[in-house]
Amino acid sequence: MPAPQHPPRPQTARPAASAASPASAASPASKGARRTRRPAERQPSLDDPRIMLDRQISSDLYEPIPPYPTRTEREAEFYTLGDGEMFLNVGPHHPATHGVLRLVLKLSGEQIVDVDPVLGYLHRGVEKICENSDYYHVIDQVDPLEYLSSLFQEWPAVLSFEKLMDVEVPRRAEYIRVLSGELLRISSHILYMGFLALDLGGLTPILYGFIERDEIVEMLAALTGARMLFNYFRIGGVNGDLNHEFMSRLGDWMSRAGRQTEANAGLLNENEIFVRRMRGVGTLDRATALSYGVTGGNLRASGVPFDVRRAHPYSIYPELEFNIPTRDEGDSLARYLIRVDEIRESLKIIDQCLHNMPDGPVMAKLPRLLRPRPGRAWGAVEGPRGMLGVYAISDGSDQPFRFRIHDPSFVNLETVTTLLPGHLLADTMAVVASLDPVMGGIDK
Amino acid sequence: MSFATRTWDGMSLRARLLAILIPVAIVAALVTVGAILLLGPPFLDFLGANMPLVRFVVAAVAILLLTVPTAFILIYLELKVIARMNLRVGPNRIGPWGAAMSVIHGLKVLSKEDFAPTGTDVTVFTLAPVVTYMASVMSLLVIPFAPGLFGQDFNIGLLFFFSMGGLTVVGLLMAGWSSFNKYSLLGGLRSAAQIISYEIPLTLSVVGVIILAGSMSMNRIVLAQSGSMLDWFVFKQPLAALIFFIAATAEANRTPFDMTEADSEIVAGFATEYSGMRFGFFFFAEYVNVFIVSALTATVFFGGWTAPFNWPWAYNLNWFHPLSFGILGWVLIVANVVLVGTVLFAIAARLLGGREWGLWDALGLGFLFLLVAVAGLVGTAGFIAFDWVAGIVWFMAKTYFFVITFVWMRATLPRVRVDQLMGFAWKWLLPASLLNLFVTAAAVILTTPGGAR
Amino acid sequence: MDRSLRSRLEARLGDYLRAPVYQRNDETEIRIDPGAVPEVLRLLHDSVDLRFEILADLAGVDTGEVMQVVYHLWSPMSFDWLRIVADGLSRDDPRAPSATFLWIGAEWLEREAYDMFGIIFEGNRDLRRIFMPPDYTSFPLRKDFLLPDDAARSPGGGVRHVERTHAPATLADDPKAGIRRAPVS
Amino acid sequence: MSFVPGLGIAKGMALTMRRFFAPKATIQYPETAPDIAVRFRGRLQLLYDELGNLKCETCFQCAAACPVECIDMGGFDTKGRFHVHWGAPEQYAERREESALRRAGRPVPDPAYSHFDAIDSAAIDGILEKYDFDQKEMLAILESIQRTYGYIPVAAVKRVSQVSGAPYALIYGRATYYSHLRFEKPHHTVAVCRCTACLIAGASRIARSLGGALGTEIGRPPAGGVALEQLPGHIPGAASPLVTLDGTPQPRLTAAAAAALGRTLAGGTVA
Repeated sequence: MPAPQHPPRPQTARPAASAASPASAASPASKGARRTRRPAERQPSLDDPRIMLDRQISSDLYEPIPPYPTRTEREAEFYTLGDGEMFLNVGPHHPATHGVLRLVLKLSGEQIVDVDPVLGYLHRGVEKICENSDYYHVIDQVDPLEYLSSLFQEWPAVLSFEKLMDVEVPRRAEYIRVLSGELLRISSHILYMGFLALDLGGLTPILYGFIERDEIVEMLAALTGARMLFNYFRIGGVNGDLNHEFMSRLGDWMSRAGRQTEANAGLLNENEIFVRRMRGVGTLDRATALSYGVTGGNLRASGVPFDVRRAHPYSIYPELEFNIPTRDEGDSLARYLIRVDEIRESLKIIDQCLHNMPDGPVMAKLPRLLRPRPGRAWGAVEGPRGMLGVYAISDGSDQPFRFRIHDPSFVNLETVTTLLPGHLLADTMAVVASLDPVMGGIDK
Repeated sequence: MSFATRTWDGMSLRARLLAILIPVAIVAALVTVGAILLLGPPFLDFLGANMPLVRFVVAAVAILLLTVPTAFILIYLELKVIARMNLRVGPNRIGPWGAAMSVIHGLKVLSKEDFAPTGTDVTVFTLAPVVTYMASVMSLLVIPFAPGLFGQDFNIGLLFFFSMGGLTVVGLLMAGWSSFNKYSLLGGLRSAAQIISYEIPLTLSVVGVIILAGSMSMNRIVLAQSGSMLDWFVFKQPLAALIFFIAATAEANRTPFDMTEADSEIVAGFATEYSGMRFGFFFFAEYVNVFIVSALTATVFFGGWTAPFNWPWAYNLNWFHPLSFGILGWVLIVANVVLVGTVLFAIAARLLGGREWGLWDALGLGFLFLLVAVAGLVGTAGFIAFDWVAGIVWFMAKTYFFVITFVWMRATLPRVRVDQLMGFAWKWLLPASLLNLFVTAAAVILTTPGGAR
Repeated sequence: MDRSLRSRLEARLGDYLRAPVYQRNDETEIRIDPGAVPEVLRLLHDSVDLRFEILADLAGVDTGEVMQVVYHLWSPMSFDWLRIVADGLSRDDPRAPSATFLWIGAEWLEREAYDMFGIIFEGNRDLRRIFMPPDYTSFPLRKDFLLPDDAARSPGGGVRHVERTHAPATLADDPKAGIRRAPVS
Repeated sequence: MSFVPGLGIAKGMALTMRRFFAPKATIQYPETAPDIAVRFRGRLQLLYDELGNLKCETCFQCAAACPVECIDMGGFDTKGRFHVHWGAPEQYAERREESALRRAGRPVPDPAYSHFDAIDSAAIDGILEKYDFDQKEMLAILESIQRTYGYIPVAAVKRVSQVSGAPYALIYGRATYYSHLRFEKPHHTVAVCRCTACLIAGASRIARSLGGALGTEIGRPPAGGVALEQLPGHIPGAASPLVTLDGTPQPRLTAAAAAALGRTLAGGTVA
């Protein structure tokens, strides 16, 4: 089969300035035809911050929010103001948007009429980078995506690569993966409770949360060597075996974990102001949740008991017995209570992992240069925020041909467009915090 | 180059300073002496003539000077208490136990540039903090700190207080509207709605007390509660006290109701565009508000400067004639006390502290303990002798108790939503305060003999 | 490997399948024409014995010669993941019917596929760029994407060695030409 | 939610007041050092083996692989020369204003000092232009640099990495890989033209004798400071067995005369 003869590049509408290069972009792509092109002189793009400075500050300082003509009907419908309505930019630099999320709210008074989330402020092109890096490097690239629980982002990548390479993971490695994963799930949920309370105005829960999380993260640092971006899972196992320091810290933490979490949760569960702010706010009914493809705690709060650990068991979850907390109200309070129950479940899982942890190797035998068979594989895992999926296509080389990452917060955040209209400005914080979006995973 | 410039260039900085300051000091001294000699007597007559005006001016100046340290103390108190409740330690690096933290805050805010961003209409923008700060400071004028010690005893004291409370709303609205920022606009409008709708239950709840005390003058109210703890109005008007406390939290924009500066929703509310000393004024105004509201709660419901129990036996320090020792005597006493005290305390420190205290450290520590001991001694003597000292102590104790409760609520409670805030005020507090008013009035009419006519 | 799922799929979608049902590990893959996407999804979602009600993922794929849209579905009736590959979209003007009629959540997934590959989904109400700045012209994840074209125009353009102006234009003379790559079907 | 409205809030307040008196979680950092796990990989430090010599051998793998190009290092290479290679950042030398360096706490290079001798880079730009700044032609570029300068000066490699944008580590790796590329300036360069005319006239015999005299061959690193090279092209109008010494063509050389020339050049060491 001759090397794929590449058809000429589609004529993308490029501003005239950069077409000054001698060889036009659509030159016949004969092999070896060298493109001698000078870098096109810089034509300032609308995104360039310097544009704002030299543009003369006109008398009518107010400028419509999208500085370009609207392109789709939804955009046109959103960016036309009714009487008494105004646009309010919540983000990307705002105390309560988890990371760099920008919500353009159309407000009439304090009532939200419509929401248009704008994403991309944290887009690093991880999928493109992964296509140019080998299989070890990809695991490293995937960590900063869902930075609050990066082990869960490594897990689907490793699962899909193991399916591509048909690798058998030793049982001890599976147990260690579940153990460290569940620990990280607890720390992520604790932070969730803290941020939720912070967005509603409470100062103390976030600090109790960080104290608790710090203990867990120190423990994982003893095991994996890192506090946040672990790079600990490998294709066919994990990087290092359990060591004494990790076990002692874990034992000491487990002894008072239950009591600590109950006290912290108690501060919020019965607090009338907190409950009044959360009950009945941002109600996501079962049908809408399913049609949005929402997964994780937000879906289970709307009455659908879908948890990848039970719905599509992977690793050793079939052998562990734990139940899936489900509620039917589907409002922010239900989402919060689901997370509190999940912490209790995870504690049970960690107990079981510790009790029947098998011996044996922690890493399968693999050649140093990983070249999986050409083919496709999909690995999915239940993260703290929902189902994390990776769709890897390999072309037989040591670099993935296509590395697609599905992040639960991406679709969870999408429900904001139906949940918010009708509520007040203050509810934006309650609803967004209860959905628990992590912008790293959303913007990839 | 004349002789002067040559020497001037040659002089060091310190020398130059002296060369300037000494003549200025001499001239100033001469002028003051001349003024006292020439203008003295007519000035004193003038003062004598219109004493109330002088009293008002002195009181206003005293209060202005009082608020800044109070705000500092409150800021430091809040930092430490909230930190302690968050299982943190709070500021402990600047000054002993972080005490200079709020002073540093003040200096930092002073040194920051306060500019008016484009689009704001500058006059209203600059005046807003002045109005807010002035309003909250002026309401201190009315509060009786001690039996003789109060700014101005209007007979409409409480009314003056609430009108000043209303004035802060004008300041917040001016700030919100003029800073050309949607968040500030929302913050300003929220503050207007909140304070107005909580002003009514606040005032109504106090009317019960006014009926009982028979007058609106704060002094009279406190005197009405003199005697033991049982005479305090909080026991006569429990519902009014509760309503007053809740409405007061909303008045001071404190935690469950801090909608105007809800940092997680509308960034910093009305104060988003402010920086530098303008923001400093808002910041201080908030803490002075907390102090005033707790002072008012203490005065109206918890008997201001009255002691919770009346001392059964009379006591006074008439047997002590301080002047009999004369100046020389006093000098000797002070010298001895200082020397002996420091040495004693140093030895004590060395004995208890063990090895780590060197000689000089021990002496320093000894002197510190001596100061504390003397202050305590003099304080108790004053407490026993002068009723206004006792009054201040009790007043400050009760006020700071309420300040700590406000800080405690800020550490624990989340924020209420705006519509819940409004609903609570109109649907719950207002009817409750009306009911309380009705019951009190009925009780007064029934109990006073022949009062029904 | 869910044998019964294969039989049920062949029974329900017999004439839509372009290739035999491919099953490996715990995934089942079927290939259909882009045109048939609405009927196939409707059938999979509504028929009683299939009931694929959760859209796990919607991804664009550029295989060098042809564009594909890949749907991953989950159903309570089968323990396999179902992968539907809508194959054969042309590279110059990739068009595919939108899945928003069944799953509203597909709107953003399709916006991302459009933003990254330029695949136009008919029926998506809000098909605009989701990650890239609005005035970005080319599509980053396409195999023939040349970063300098756009990096040169961006404020920080041409800085990183990945963005050097003289990167190869064609897939053939890839700087890592030495790597043996099998064609991806 | 208990039925008494204020109870939940009261319980919360009670908890905070209890925590007011509880022991605090703050670690006073400078006074008490945090206990970092043994396996903690966050420490950026050079590792030493038990004998105390450095494990890192400046192979620049990490500098080349770092996605954000934040690794810069320097080290001694096998020939004992200290090369301060800044790895990726060096290629944007022209963007490294002094203020950025000073802010980053890095030593600001004093333009006067250059730990490698400066060269005029006009020739290099010409060479790069000819090869169209292309990474894959790096070997040809390096060879042409060696032809023009007689050796590959470090400044030249920096210039190439700066202009073409290829990572310095890559160029340095390739330069040291090939034996015929050399970093030191040879005292003399003897170039033998091996075009067909000269070969007929006996150029290969001359080359062999010269090689024997100098102890090296064409394409081998120079021994004793005299480099034996192949002339790229026949200088038009010169005699057929063309041998140039440092660029100047020698009169009609026979094998024996060439051997004598070689010996004299090598300072008699070879004999």
